[in-house]
Amino acid sequence: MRYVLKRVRRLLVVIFAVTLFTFLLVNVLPGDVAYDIAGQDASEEEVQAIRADLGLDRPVMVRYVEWLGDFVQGDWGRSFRTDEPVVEAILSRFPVSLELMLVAQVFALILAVPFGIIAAYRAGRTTDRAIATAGFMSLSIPSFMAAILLILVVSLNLGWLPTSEYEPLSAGLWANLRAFILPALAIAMAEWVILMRVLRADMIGVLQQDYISLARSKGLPVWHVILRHALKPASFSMITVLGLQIGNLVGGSIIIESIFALPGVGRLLINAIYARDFIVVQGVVVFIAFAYVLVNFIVDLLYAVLDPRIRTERTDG
Amino acid sequence: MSQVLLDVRDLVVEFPTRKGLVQAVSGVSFELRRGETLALVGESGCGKSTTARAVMQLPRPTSGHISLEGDDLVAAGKRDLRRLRRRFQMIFQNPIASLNPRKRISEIIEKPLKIAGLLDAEKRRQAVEELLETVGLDPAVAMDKRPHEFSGGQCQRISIARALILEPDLLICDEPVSALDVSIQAQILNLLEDMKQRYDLTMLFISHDLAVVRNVADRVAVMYLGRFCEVGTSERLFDNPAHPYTRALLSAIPVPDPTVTPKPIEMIQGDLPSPISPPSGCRFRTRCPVASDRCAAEVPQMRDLPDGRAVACHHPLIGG
Amino acid sequence: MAAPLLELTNVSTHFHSPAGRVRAVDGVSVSLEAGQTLGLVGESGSGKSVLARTIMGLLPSYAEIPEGSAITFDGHNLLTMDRKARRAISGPGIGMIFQDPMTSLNPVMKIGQQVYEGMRHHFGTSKAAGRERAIELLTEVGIPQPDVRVDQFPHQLSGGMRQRVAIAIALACEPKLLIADEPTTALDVTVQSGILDLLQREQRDRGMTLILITHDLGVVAGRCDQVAVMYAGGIVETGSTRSLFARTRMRYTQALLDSIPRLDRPPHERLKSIGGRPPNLITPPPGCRFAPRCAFADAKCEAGIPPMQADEADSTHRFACWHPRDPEQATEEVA
Amino acid sequence: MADPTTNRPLHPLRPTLSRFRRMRPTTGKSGQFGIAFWLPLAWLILISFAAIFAPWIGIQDPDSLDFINLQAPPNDAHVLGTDHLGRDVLARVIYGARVSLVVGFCAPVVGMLLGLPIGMIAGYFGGRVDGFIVGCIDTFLAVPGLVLLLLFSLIFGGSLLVVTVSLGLLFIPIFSRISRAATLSFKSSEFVLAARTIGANDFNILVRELLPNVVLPVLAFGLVAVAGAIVVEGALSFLGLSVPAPHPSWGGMIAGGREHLEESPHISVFPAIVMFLTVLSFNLVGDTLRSRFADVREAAI
Repeated sequence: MRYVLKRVRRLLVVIFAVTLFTFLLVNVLPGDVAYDIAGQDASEEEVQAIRADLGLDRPVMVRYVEWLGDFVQGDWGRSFRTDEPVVEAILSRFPVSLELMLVAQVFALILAVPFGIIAAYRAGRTTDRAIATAGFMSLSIPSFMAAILLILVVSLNLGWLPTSEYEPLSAGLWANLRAFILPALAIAMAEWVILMRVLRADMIGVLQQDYISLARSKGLPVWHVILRHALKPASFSMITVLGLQIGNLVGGSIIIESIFALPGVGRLLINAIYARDFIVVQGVVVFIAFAYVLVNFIVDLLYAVLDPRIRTERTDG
Repeated sequence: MSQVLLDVRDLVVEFPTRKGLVQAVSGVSFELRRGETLALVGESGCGKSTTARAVMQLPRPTSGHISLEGDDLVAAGKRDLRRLRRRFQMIFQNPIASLNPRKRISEIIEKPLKIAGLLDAEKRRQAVEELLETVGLDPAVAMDKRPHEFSGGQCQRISIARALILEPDLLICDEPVSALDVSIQAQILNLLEDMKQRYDLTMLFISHDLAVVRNVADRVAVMYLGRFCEVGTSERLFDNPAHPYTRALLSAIPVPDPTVTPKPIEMIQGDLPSPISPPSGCRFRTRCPVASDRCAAEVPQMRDLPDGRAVACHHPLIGG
Repeated sequence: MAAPLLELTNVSTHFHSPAGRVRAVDGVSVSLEAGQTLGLVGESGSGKSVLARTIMGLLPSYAEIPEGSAITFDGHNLLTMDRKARRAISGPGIGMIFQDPMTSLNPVMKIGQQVYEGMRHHFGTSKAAGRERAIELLTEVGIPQPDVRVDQFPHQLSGGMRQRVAIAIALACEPKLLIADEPTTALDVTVQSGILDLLQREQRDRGMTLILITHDLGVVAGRCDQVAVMYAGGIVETGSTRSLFARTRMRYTQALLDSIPRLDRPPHERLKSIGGRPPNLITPPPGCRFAPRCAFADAKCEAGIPPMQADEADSTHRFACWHPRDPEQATEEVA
Repeated sequence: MADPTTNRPLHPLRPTLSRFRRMRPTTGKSGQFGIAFWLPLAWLILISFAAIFAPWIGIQDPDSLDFINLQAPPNDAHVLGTDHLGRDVLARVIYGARVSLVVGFCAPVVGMLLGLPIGMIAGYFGGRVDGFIVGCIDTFLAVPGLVLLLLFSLIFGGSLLVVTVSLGLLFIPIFSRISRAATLSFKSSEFVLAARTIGANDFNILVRELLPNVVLPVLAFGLVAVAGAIVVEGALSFLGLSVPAPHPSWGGMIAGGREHLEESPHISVFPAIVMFLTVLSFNLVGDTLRSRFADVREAAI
């Protein structure tokens, strides 16, 4: 329990630091939103009026403390442009981003786990090298390029999965899911390789351990040794990386969301950035950071469940 | 009798760990006379290496006094300590890990001179060459190579050269031969003996191997869970142990002679007690075959026996 | 005389490396009768552990066993069997114990499961029965509170206790042959004797055959019937323990015995060290592999590999040396 | 499987056998690099050469508009065709390489120069210093890199310098993590202890003893980071937030061809292929060198 409390404290510190960092970045650096709102023809007085109206004429730290006070009460402000409450804007778009990232990670895992195991088992041999080469090629396709290629090949040339509009889950599971297949594939294109390589490296290390030799000296079949003895201890780093990737769920899908016109948080963010709608940017960045830190926190706790060494050490302490 | 070179009084070393404060060394006192070799023996976790490192001030001990011919090492400031370090040097257990893999042998051995600001480049090179020769390596071959091109035994020779280049008074050897094969071990032990004569060294020798200790030491101190059990000359202690733990250790050593049948060791089987909450009174009592109620109640103090050794036991095996 | 339980004929194990072929084990022949204890002694790099892994079938993929090698166990040639039949021998036929109990137990699997897993696979034992048997075995190997320990993980035990668990795992399938690869090297000396006593007791009670691999001649002396000394990939001397120690013939064996510091010798006695270091196994010396370090070597030793020959007094005591030591003579000067 | 001379498919080896591990057969003969190293290296040299000498190798002006040949497929006049404004795709790809390569090389260097000392200080001194630095890194990592880049380029405007420096800042956490981990692993090794026993001070230990060991894994990651930097720059220019139009960049070209994918895929596909090959080459060369470094280190320890 003490361990969990310690982690929670750390989590709060990071969140606090992120809010401060973002606030300063958005507010101290040049580029004043008042000019944008007022338009190019506005007089200096009009701009000043807008600044006063938005409270931008006061010292930055005062504004930060005020903003933080509202923030912890759930009032993240309203968009300068659409007047939509930031919290609502984020929450209404969050499920789309979450679903996209989960589908993408499922694709990535489906590829990474079997190939990682096979590559580790055949380390240094032709199979391993073939998987490594395929992995490098896949890794070298950035997600935006993968997206273009997938649209070109799958949608335009083959005519499968035409680039479809996003449908909410209420429109049916398939209608909803099919809009995610290509974007998730584009994201998974690089991510499976990262997972695969982490798993392969750890798996090779584990396969060299004496306890694997011991399991084999019991006369157990190879697949049994790999799946029952080696996979669990070899997957810890992969779970960490998976956590980092899921935690990065919005940061990793900004471009994909805009290419495939998915109404997620990433698209909200990029539109807000283009529109210099800084109150929204601020809210979204803090939200993303929170999600990231939270997922990592969960992964840490998950470790304790998976690894008995950590579990007892921590309960003992 | 020759003069005392190193005097250690009431040495205590504590480490914070996740599970609590560990007292690795709990009040150890000993002195080391010029030209003498004192061996600290004991099993893993007994605090022998920690004691050696505390003497080296790496890290500084929690409390106690360590004086090297009147210079108090514990009280010495950073700068003074750095100057004093020339006089006491150390060699480590893992010969390969104790040499920086990215450096040439000549750089490794001359570094102490460089740091101490002694001699010019030409003279330093000369000194390194001479010393390499002395420890049995061909300078022409060895100088420009890197550690991974040498075997464990050769690396240990290099370590010895590095420790000796400043001509220290005291050499602390922390398990210097336990990572080596038997045939190489003998080479290094012989070399250490030669170096001791040649450089007039005083040695603090840490080992878990009693046979090795028997060969190198004048006096032996047996440690268990951070405390000394028994200190005495190596003949007396080995031929006639006074502390039950010393006897148990000796009885556990396999003898390379098929006519000797191994005897069961005279010690209660079981795990070493936790150093976080050691047993009350005598720390060995939980595994001691002759323990009594008194052993649980009262910490046995070091006392001198008529034959000149000291033992910390309520029921010593000899000399009551 | 009964057929030996294990017979190695001209067994070699080579590793492929960019630098060339490493002859880790080279032409080893040795046989072992049921119920005997063989001590396999050698320094690091002598090939003793690789030999154990060759018998156990645990070699890495870049290892090669050249043609002409044969390992016969209980009437089967282990090197030519199909994989499934070979696996059926691991466990009920041959069991193995590894050097470091800190790494030889699976850190994320309960102790009980690790003990009964082999039984479940080979004999189809149920989980409940397996757990019961695991508790019995843990009791037998001297683990206190076995009913609690059975559901714990390895890191909750000390090194000595873990090695006892490893022994219980190896014993679970009632192997005919147990290979213990340096089972006490990683342990403290007071723990070591307990483990060796346990192994010896189990060997005697079960009529098991035991191969005890060690670098410590002391361990072998008191506990083995037979000894084989390995140097640079080959067996250089083998025989009954008594004869080998009393009538040491091979120069390397003698040099090794001489270089050990002993409790019954006076302090500061100069040790008889062996100069140099073991040869490179990619390009080993053409003749006797010990010749470059041997005080008695001459041109003959450097030119030709000495054949195995029998000792005059005991034909099972065999050694490979061109200039064997005269066992009747106490000490010898360098020729 | 009846042939005893074949390699038995028995895989794992144990730690005591690890001295043989570095002898594991690698591609090709010892000391040589395979085709998976030379071919990518050749490509990198070719593309760098073309980028550096772009004005003198007889390609067309990347900004000149050829209104007769709008969206022309590859032909004699335009080897890789033209884009929707009739600009030569080949010329734009080569000029675009200048941006990618400059950012690709410089950003990791910025990250390394700052990240390496930060990581080493955190790892070496530990305690509060480490806690503070790790906290800062965690905070920095919690804000998605692309978001930071977008903010920077909005605030400072898109220019080669801004993109390079801000991307370089993004690499600081990664490089400091690597150097911190390496420092931690070497810090307690006996050779560092040995340096202390001879009276070396912290600075001496950090620079003379630790740096030569820490710099290897950091450099090994460097080439992989180059590949990463090219990808991120591509993403930025894809969003139009890198170097301003009409200056050619690979990401911008891929984005520009999006509207015409169906009828003229070559506008997007050619820059995509060139970018893919370049990123792949850096990954392959980096990986080969890294495994070579790792071997050296393994042999050394």
